[in-house]
Parts: sequence; C-alpha cells; structure tokens
Amino acid sequence: MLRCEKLTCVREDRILFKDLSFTASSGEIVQVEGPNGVGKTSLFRLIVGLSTPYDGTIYWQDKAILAEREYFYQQLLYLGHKTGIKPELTVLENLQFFQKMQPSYAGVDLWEVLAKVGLAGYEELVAGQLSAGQQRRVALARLWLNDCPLWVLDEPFTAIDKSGVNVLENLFVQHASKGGIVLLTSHQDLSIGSELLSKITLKKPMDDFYV
Amino acid sequence: MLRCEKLTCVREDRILFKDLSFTASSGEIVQVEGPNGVGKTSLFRLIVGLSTPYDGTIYWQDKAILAEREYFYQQLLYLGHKTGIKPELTVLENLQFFQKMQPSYAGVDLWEVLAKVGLAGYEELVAGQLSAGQQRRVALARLWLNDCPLWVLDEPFTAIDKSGVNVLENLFVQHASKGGIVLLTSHQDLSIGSELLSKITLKKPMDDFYV
Amino acid sequence: MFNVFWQVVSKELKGAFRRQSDILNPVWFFIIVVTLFPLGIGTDPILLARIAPGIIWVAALLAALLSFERLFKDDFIDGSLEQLMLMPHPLAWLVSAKVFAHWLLTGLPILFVSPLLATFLAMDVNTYFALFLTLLIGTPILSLLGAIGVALTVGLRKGGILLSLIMLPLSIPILIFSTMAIDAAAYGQSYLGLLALLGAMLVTSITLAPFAIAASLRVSVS
Amino acid sequence: MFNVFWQVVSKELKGAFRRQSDILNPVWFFIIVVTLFPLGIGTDPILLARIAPGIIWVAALLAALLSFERLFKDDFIDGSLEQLMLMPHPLAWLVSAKVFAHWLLTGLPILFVSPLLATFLAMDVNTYFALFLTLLIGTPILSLLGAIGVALTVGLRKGGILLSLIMLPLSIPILIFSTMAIDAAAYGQSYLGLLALLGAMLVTSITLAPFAIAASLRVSVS
Amino acid sequence: MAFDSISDFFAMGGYGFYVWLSYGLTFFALAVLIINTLSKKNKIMKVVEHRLSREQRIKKAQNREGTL
Amino acid sequence: MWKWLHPYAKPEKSYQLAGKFLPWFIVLTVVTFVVGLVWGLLFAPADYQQGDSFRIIYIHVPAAMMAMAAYSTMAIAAFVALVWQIRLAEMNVAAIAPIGAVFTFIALVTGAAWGKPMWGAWWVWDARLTSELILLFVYLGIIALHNAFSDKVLAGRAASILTLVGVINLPIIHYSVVWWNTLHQGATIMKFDKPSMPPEMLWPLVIMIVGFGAFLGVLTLMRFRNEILARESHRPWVTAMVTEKLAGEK
Ligand code: HEM
Ligand SMILES: Nc1ncnc2c1ncn2[C@@H]1O[C@H](COP(=O)(O)OP(=O)(O)OP(=O)(O)O)[C@@H](O)[C@H]1O
Ligand SMILES: Nc1ncnc2c1ncn2[C@@H]1O[C@H](COP(=O)(O)OP(=O)(O)OP(=O)(O)O)[C@@H](O)[C@H]1O
Ligand SMILES: [Mg+2]
Ligand SMILES: [Mg+2]
Repeated sequence: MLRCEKLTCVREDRILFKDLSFTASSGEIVQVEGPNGVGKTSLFRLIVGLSTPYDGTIYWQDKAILAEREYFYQQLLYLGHKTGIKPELTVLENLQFFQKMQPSYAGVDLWEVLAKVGLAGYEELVAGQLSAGQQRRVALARLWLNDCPLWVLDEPFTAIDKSGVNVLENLFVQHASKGGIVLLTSHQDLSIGSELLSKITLKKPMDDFYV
Repeated sequence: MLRCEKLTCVREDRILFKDLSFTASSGEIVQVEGPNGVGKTSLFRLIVGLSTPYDGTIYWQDKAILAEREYFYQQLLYLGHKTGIKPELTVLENLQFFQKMQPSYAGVDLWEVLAKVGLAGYEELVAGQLSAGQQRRVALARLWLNDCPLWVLDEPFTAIDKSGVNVLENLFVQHASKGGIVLLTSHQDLSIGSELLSKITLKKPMDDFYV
Repeated sequence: MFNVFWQVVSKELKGAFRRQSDILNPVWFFIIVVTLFPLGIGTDPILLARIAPGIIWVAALLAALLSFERLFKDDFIDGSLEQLMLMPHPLAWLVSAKVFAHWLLTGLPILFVSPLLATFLAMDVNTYFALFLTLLIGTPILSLLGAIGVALTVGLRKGGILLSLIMLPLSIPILIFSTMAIDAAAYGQSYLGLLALLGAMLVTSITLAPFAIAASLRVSVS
Repeated sequence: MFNVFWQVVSKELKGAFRRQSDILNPVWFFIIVVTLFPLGIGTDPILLARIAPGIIWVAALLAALLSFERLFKDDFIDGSLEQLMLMPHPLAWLVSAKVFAHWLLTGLPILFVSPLLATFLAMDVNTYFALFLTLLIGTPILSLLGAIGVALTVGLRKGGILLSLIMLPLSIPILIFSTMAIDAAAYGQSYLGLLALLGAMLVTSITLAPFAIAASLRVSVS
Repeated sequence: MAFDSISDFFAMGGYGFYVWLSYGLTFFALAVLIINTLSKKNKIMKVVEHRLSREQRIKKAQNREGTL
Repeated sequence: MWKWLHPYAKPEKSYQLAGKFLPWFIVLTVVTFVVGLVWGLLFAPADYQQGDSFRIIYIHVPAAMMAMAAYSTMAIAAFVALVWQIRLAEMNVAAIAPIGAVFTFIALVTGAAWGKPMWGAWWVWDARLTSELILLFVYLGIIALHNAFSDKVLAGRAASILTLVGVINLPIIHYSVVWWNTLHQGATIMKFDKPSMPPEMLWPLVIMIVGFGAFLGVLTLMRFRNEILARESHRPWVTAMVTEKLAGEK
C-alpha cells in the first residue's frame, strides 16, 4: 500500500500542488490526470524517491520511502519519460542487465518476453537502431519480467501503436487482479473498467500560487 | 505538390520500404500509418531531405528537393521526434529566433501565439524548465507563425493533452482549407473528416525482404 | 544574409551568457592547464621560459578541443541542428556563424588572458608579441578545423575522444608553425614568413572549411 | 553483492567494447598529447627527459578528464542513471562499480602504453619504474575524484568544462606528489614516503568517494 | 653471396637483432593484415546468415496472439 | 537498360572484376617479394658505412613510399566519391585506410630499429619521423571514424570527407625535410639521373618497391570486395552466395 501524506511540490519558486494526500492499495489502477505542466511527472518523481518533497511524506507499507530506500526499491518498477535503455547494447543485453540486477527477475525466458513485446527477430540488434516505439517497447518488456507489486509508469503509451496500447491495458488489469498497484499518467483515454480504475486529477493552483 | 517516386529506404542492411510512390496535393491532410518500426520516421526524414534515399526521388513542385534545397526549405515546416527548442533560452527567445530566420514569419505577435498554445505566463521562463508537454507546445507554436504550405509533422500529439489535440486538429483542417498540405504520423485516431484526410499505410515487407 | 548570420551568432552568445560559466570556462581551463605545468615540471624560470610557448599553445589547443563538443552536440540532442539544416539559407553560411560564435567564446578570451600567462611563465615582451600574433591567427583555424571534426562525430555516441583523435593530427601543423615562429622571435629572428604561412592557412580554411562542415553535417545527421 | 558489482562492470565494459574506439580512445588521446609536447617545445632529449614526468602526468590527467564526461552523462541522458538509482542495492556500491569500470577503460590502458611513451620522451628505467608506480596508484584516485565532479555536474547542461574546473584543483595534489616521487627517482633518492602518501590518499578516496558520489547523484538527478 | 656461412647471415655483421626485429615485425604486421582481411569476409557472411535467421523469426512471430 | 544497370548491377560487376584481377596481383607480389628479399638479404653487398644494418632499407623505404602512395590513392578516391557521388570510390577509401596504416606502422618500426644502431636512439623528434607519426594518426583517425558509423554508406562518406581534409598534411610530410634540419636521409634513389646508390643495392630495392605496390594492390582488391559485400548484404546476389555457402557446409 502506497500512502502519500500532505505532499507539497515546489519547482523553482512555483507551487505545483499543495497538501496532496492519497492512498493506492493493492489491486488498484490509479491514473493521474491533468493538463500539460500541471505536475504529474513531478509527482511521480517524488513518489519513487528521485526527488524529495518540499513538504509531506510518502509511505510504502507504512515505512517512509526515503528512510528505507532499498526495501522500497525491491518492490518498485518505474518507467519515466526516458527509457533507461542503453543504445549501444543489444536489446537482449539490456534486458539481461535488468534481470540480473533484480533477484526476483531470475528464471524468466527473455526471448519469450521479447516475442511478447513484438520484438521477435530484433533481439540481437543494437537498441539505438530501433525506432522510437520499439525502444519504448524494450523498456516496457521489463513489465513482463518482474514481480514487483508497485508499477509507476509515466506516459507508458508514448509512441506505442494501437495494438500495443491494448495489450498494455490488459497487462495492467492482470497485474491489478494479482494484487499489484499500477500508477500511471496518460493523455489518452484508458479502456479499463471503472471498478478497477481510479483517477487523481491535478489542477492548476490558480488562486494560490504562493506557499 | 509533393511527389515521391519509387522511394526505397534501406537502414543498415534492412529494406524498410521499396518503390513507394505517392503524391500529396494542395488541400490534403495525409496521415502515414503503420505499426512501430515500420519506417514512418525514416520516410519523413527522406521527404524533408535530412537523409538521402537509397533509390528514388522526391519532388516539390516538380523540382527535386535535394537539388533545390533552399527553395524547398522556404516552403517547409518540419517537426520531428525532437523539438528543436533550446532549453537554456526562454520560450520567447526560442520563437524569436525561428521568426527572424524565416522571412515569412515576420510581423506575427509572438505573445499572442504563445497565449494560443497555452503558454501565457510562461513566455519568459527558460524552456528547459517546462514539462514534457509544454516543451512540445513551444515547438508546435511554430505552426501559428508561418505561411509555409507544407507541414511535415512526426507524431505532433506526443505528450499533448486532450484539449491540445483538439486545437491542433482544427488547425490542420484550417491549413488544408487554405491550400496547404499536412503530412503527419500519429498512433492516435484523428477526428478529421475523411474528405480531407487521406491515409498511407506502411506494412512490413514480409516476403519481400530483398531488393 | 548578414542578418541571418547575426541571428545565429546572437542566439549562440545569448545561450552562452545564460549558462554563464560557458564564457569563463575555456579560459579557466586554459589557465589551469598552464599552471599545472610549473607544478609538474618544477619552477626553474629559465626552463619555464624555454617551454612556455609550447605549453601555452598546447593548452590553447586542449581548451579549444574541450569546448568543441558543445559546438554541435547539444544542438543535435535537442533537435535544433536538424532545424538549422532545414532553414532556407545555405548551411555553410549558418555553420560559419556558429563557428564564429564559438571563436568569440573560446579563442578571444584566450587572447585576453595570454598576457597574464606570459607573465606566469616568465616570457619577454618580444616573444609574447609573437605568441599573441600566432594565437590571433591560429585559434580561428583551430575553431574551423575542430568544427569539421565535431560535425563528423556529432551523431555518434563516442564522447569527445574520437573528436580529439580526428582533430589533433590536423592541428599539429598549426602548433608546429606557431611555436617555430615564437622560437624565432625569442632568438630575435624574423618570423614574418611563418606568420604568412599561418595566414595562408587561415584564408584557406575560412574559404573551404564551412563547406566541409556542412557536408559532414549532412552525413552525420541522417 | 559481488554479483551486482560484476554485472554493472560487465555492462559498462560491454558497452565500451561495442563502441570499440572507446577502449582505445583514452590511450590514443594520451599518446597524442604526449607527442604534441616535443612538437611544441623542441626535441632536445635532455630537456624532454627532464619534463617527461610532468608531461605524462598532465596528459594522464587530461585523458582521464576528457573521458569522464562519458561516465554518467550518457546514462543521464538515456535514463539509465535514474534506473540505477532505483535499484534495490546501495547506490554507493553501484557507482563504485561504474568507477572501477571507468578505471579499467582509461587508467589501465595508460599503464600499458606508458613504456612506449617513456621511450618517446627518453626516460631511463629507474625513473620509468617510479612513473609506473605513481600512475598505478594515482589513476584510480583520479577516477574516484573525477566521478564526484561528474556526479555533481551531470544534471547541468554545461559541457565538460565546468567539470574540469571542479576536478582539476582536486587532482593537483596527486600531480604534485607523483611528479615529486618521479623526480626523486630520477635523482636516485628514495620515494617510498611519497608513494605511501599517495597510497593513503587512494585508501581514503576508495572508502569515502563512493558515498560522496552517491550523495551528489541524488542531488543532481532530481 | 654476401655471407660466408649461415651463422654469418643470421648475425648480419652484428646488426642481427635490429635487422631481424624489423623483418620480423614487418611480416608479423602484414600477416595480421592478411588474416584480418580474410576473416572479415567470413564475418560479413556470418552477419548475413544471422540476418536471414532473424527474418525467419520475425515472420514466425507475425501472427502471435497477445503480443504488444 | 541503363536504368537497370545503374546502380544495381554495378557493385556485383565490380566484385567479379576485382576477383579477376586478384590472382595476377598475388603472383606479382609473391615473385617480387621472393626475388627482392633473396637478392637484398643474401646477395647485395654490405654498405661501407652502415654495414649489414642497411638491409632494413628493403622494407623500410618501400613501406614508407607505399604508405604515402596509399594516402594519395585514398585522397583521389575520396575526391571522386564526393564530387561525382560514386559509391564504389567511397568503398575504396574504406578499403585502403587500414593497409596504409599498417604500412606506415612498418615504416615507423623499421625506421626505429634502424635508428637505434645508426643514431643511437629508437626515436628522435626528427621532422621526417614526426610527420610519419602524424600520418599514422591521420590513418587511425579515418579508420576509427569509419568504424564508428554503423551505417556503411554514411561511414564511407564521412571517411571520404576526413580523408580530403587530412590532405593538408601531405605537403607538410613531403617538405618537412626541407623545412627542418634533419638527421634523416634526403632523397637518394629518387634522383634517377645520378643515383647515389650502387646498382646491385638499388635493384633489389626497386623490386621490393614494386612488390609492396603489388601487395597494396592485393589487399586493396580483397578489402574492396569485402566492402562491397558488406554494403550489398541485403541484395539477392549476396544472400544467394551465403545460402550457397551454408548449403555447402551441410
Ligand atoms: C622511425 C624512424 C624513421 C621513419 C619514420 C622514417 C620514415 C621514412 C620516410 C617517410 C621515408 C620516405 C620515403 C619516400 O621518400 O617516399 C624514408 C625514406 C628513407 N629512410 Fe627513413 N625513416 C626512419 C628512420 C630511418 C633511418 C634510421 C634510416 C637510416 C639511417 C633511414 C633511411 C632512409 C632512407 C635511406 C630512405 C630513402 C630516402 C629516399 O631515397 O627517398 N630511415 N624514411
Ligand atoms: N539510426 C538507425 N540505424 C539503423 N536502423 C534504424 C535507425 N533508426 C531506425 N532504424 C530502423 O528502421 C526501422 C524504422 O524506424 P522508424 O523510426 O522509421 O520507425 P517508425 O515507423 O517511425 O516507428 P515508430 O512508430 O516507433 O516511431 C526500425 O525497424 C529501426 O530498426
Ligand atoms: N527541471 C525543472 N525545473 C524547474 N521547473 C520545472 C522543471 N521541470 C518541470 N518544471 C515545472 O514543473 C511543472 C510541472 O512539470 P511536470 O513535468 O511535472 O508536468 P507534467 O504534469 O508531467 O506535464 P506533461 O503532461 O507535459 O508531462 C511545469 O510547469 C514546469 O514548468
Ligand atoms: Mg510529464
Ligand atoms: Mg517514428
């Protein structure tokens, strides 16, 4: 269970959001919505501990994440705007690295996973030579080879074609039904039933620019 | 009028497409479709002259573009996966540069344009501090300040929120109705009437890998 | 035409001033390298004066080299380079503007601090004058040659080192002629011939390099 | 634990070998810089032998410097750095692996080519031995210190020069002690004390630098 | 014949080391070059072979269900 | 007809043509090497000043000359490639660079091994030597740049540009001996009207020069063929070759 308490995020001297609290429990898919520049990415970077909040605390299983990073990171998978894929390594080598760094990933057949993300035949190509969407697919392949309960995905559908979006949505539902949590942003509408999906809408703090 | 004749594109040692010919005439919106990695971006880079085709020729108003680059570039606006926005300059300065480099842009009020793309109040912020979507909006602002007939847009909707997508679609229709040509790729469906929109679908050359 | 040139130069300068340290950095690097040598070699003034021209020139070369990467790499990453290549102006002319801006930011400041360093390294006035002249003529050549190297490597993920490999052999002649001229000055001989040679190289590279740069960019951004 | 270390190292090495020139490049740069000096300074073998240790050390420093940028910058741009920071292992340990790989790719090759360069610069065997020892101890310190600098500057769009400004002053002590040791060797004196000093610096930086690097990364990637 | 005996020939008038060093290194370098050139052809063949098998895999994966 | 011939048939034709020339060059190389080496090492008289150490000349000078010749060839090919957009010429640039680099390396190493007994040092910062070293760097730079591009076409074009830019070094190498006072020999054999070398020393040298030239030819042809294969690897005639070879192995 992920719990955010009274988060305040300040970038440079502007407040993006103030006193934001929410909880995401096992089995939920949470979509964070809002227009461009409202602070979705900033929120996600707070949640995964890449930046520290101006105010407030984030708890994972009731432990503050900044205090227990290693414990938290064992259960977290984060994909941001940048893919984290090394362009000079092959697709396979990239995944192998992630597999070997995370003990829970061991034992998955990478060739199988790559076929699943539509990269069969591209396994031994250097990742930098793939198209925009194919590179994102390599990153997304990590979704198939982990058993982390918490997925934090910042615009996972960027550059992915329509059939790909469908497959991903099914995967999210499946993950949630196994008790996982999916946190994502997307400007596209999701076709996920509302019993699974909950939304957090960020708004521009119009009348309240200063702390 | 843009005419591509028997284009063949080879990347590394793979053929992406072969003998592709099509024409886009004044008033048309052309959407290039196809799954990830089929060669849409590669096609666009050929069309704007950033790479040279393995075989075939591209004509703009019946002049080969590689022979008459300057003439062609006076009438072309290209937005690729990368925005071309300098992160250390302010939003305004970025646009000013483009305005001054292209004689036809002169005389447009940039503040007005920035308000149109939803960046009112951000004009004097350094572009690097904007969110992903806002940075794309700065690049898209160039659509408002030119009278180039040919627009070549590679996934213009990336990272743009829903209301933004709407505005852009209206703009495309308007441009076409003024006699312009819009060439674009997108994995999202467009809500543009089919009398204006034509589609080119690229397919993987399955049984036909060799020239 | 000149308006376009000036627009590109002013954009570059604006960016550099916005980043502040970019203007000071090459100079500072230059100063640090020059001061490293007395530390590494010992502080005997006669020895120092003897090797001073060589050190200053090598330092200038390295400072230029280090700053080259910025010349097109950032533009490549954020896509401005693509956009520059799609402007309705001759690419050779646009890149000349960029190279000129680069020289204003790296070569010129080195000229300004050179008197200081000459003092550090115990050079006499006559020798210093020769040093100044060779720097004045030589640094633009370095910027132009370097730009070719950067243009060739900008699309590659190689860091700056491949660049240095390409560029250093090309700039060795400048180094040799410049230090020969300075040595001649130190012995009170005439060095006009060598300066003329450098001048000829400058003229050649100003006329030819922009086209080489433009051609290289068309190759490596594709 | 060691498996993780090895995974990171092998990923780095694989990438470097894939890019081929990355392994050779620092060495090559080093060779070129060392050859520049005789060109700039003149070819008197006695003079050359006298300034050889200084030149070799400054060249080693610059070669390390130039290759540093690659250390975290590429990882930052493509997002692997973020992912590294989100791994369920101590960040200090992971970055140690990266620094170690960096040393394998830059410091070690320099050790291998140093005999060649000693020949170029007409050094005698005893002096060369001292040079080798100081390089062996000194280059890992450079890698560690440099990594702190890179970690601090990686989020900034400043090119490599800001880095050099931060790092060069830090590495001056190493340069001074090393060249002092080599000079002592050249005069046939004992240089064990200086080596011990360098060794102490190495131990200190191995124990402390990884934490500094990790902390700097947490600051600059946010 | 400029030499009286085999050992004379190898001694090269006292310059044996230098002469044989240069001849040795020369032929070594040339051999490396030849081997490299020959093996490059094989390498290219391997790459093509590899690509053919890759294309087979792509074709096979065409109609898989539930892939991204 | 021409549409069909150009550009499809060209590389394949050139590939076969190069294959036809190859045996002749190989024969010429072997013959000249055997004759030249036996003559030079066994029969040529010792030099009255340098003794038998002068026998290094039979590889040093040919290698040094061919290193320069290789660069000139490359530069011409690069010029042709860039001005007339001829892809085959680009491939030549890529093919020759490594050979030139190895020849330069040989010239350097043999020169160093000769310098030790003659001048008392493996290396001196002499003009000729230095410029030869620079030539090596230029070669290595071209090779590194070529390898750095994964796309063969772009690699060829980039290498061609760099080759042309590097031409500024050629006159410097050539005139270096005139500009600087030098330890190194000036022209001795090139003064054909009155060679300063006795003919029984000169002839093996001339034969070895021809031999190195022929060797340059052999390697260029072989690498040129490789280059064509690598670039045309998506074309049916190459894949056919590969499948044939695969069938042969089974
Ligand atoms: C590393 C050391 C050396 C290098 C890099 C070197 C390089 C060269 C080069 C580039 C040439 C030019 C060939 C041409 O004109 O096309 C040459 C020719 C020659 N070298 Fe060296 N050399 C070295 C050492 C020596 C030594 C030690 C000797 C003898 C004492 C020597 C004797 C000659 C002779 C006799 C020629 C032929 C000159 C002519 O007729 O043009 N070289 N060498
Ligand atoms: N720099 C490159 N070097 C080699 N091959 C490349 C390179 N860029 C792309 N390719 C190959 O070309 C093919 C088409 O890429 P392209 O970027 O044109 O696809 P796309 O249709 O735009 O896909 P997407 O929808 O993912 O953006 C891909 O399969 C990719 O492997
Ligand atoms: N590095 C930064 N420095 C300063 N301000 C920043 C920085 N990054 C983002 N901001 C500001 O924070 C705000 C929110 O940015 P963020 O990236 O979180 O938006 P977002 O909701 O993810 O938008 P998008 O839908 O465009 O991705 C923006 O208005 C932007 O100006
Ligand atoms: Mg965002
Ligand atoms: Mg694309």
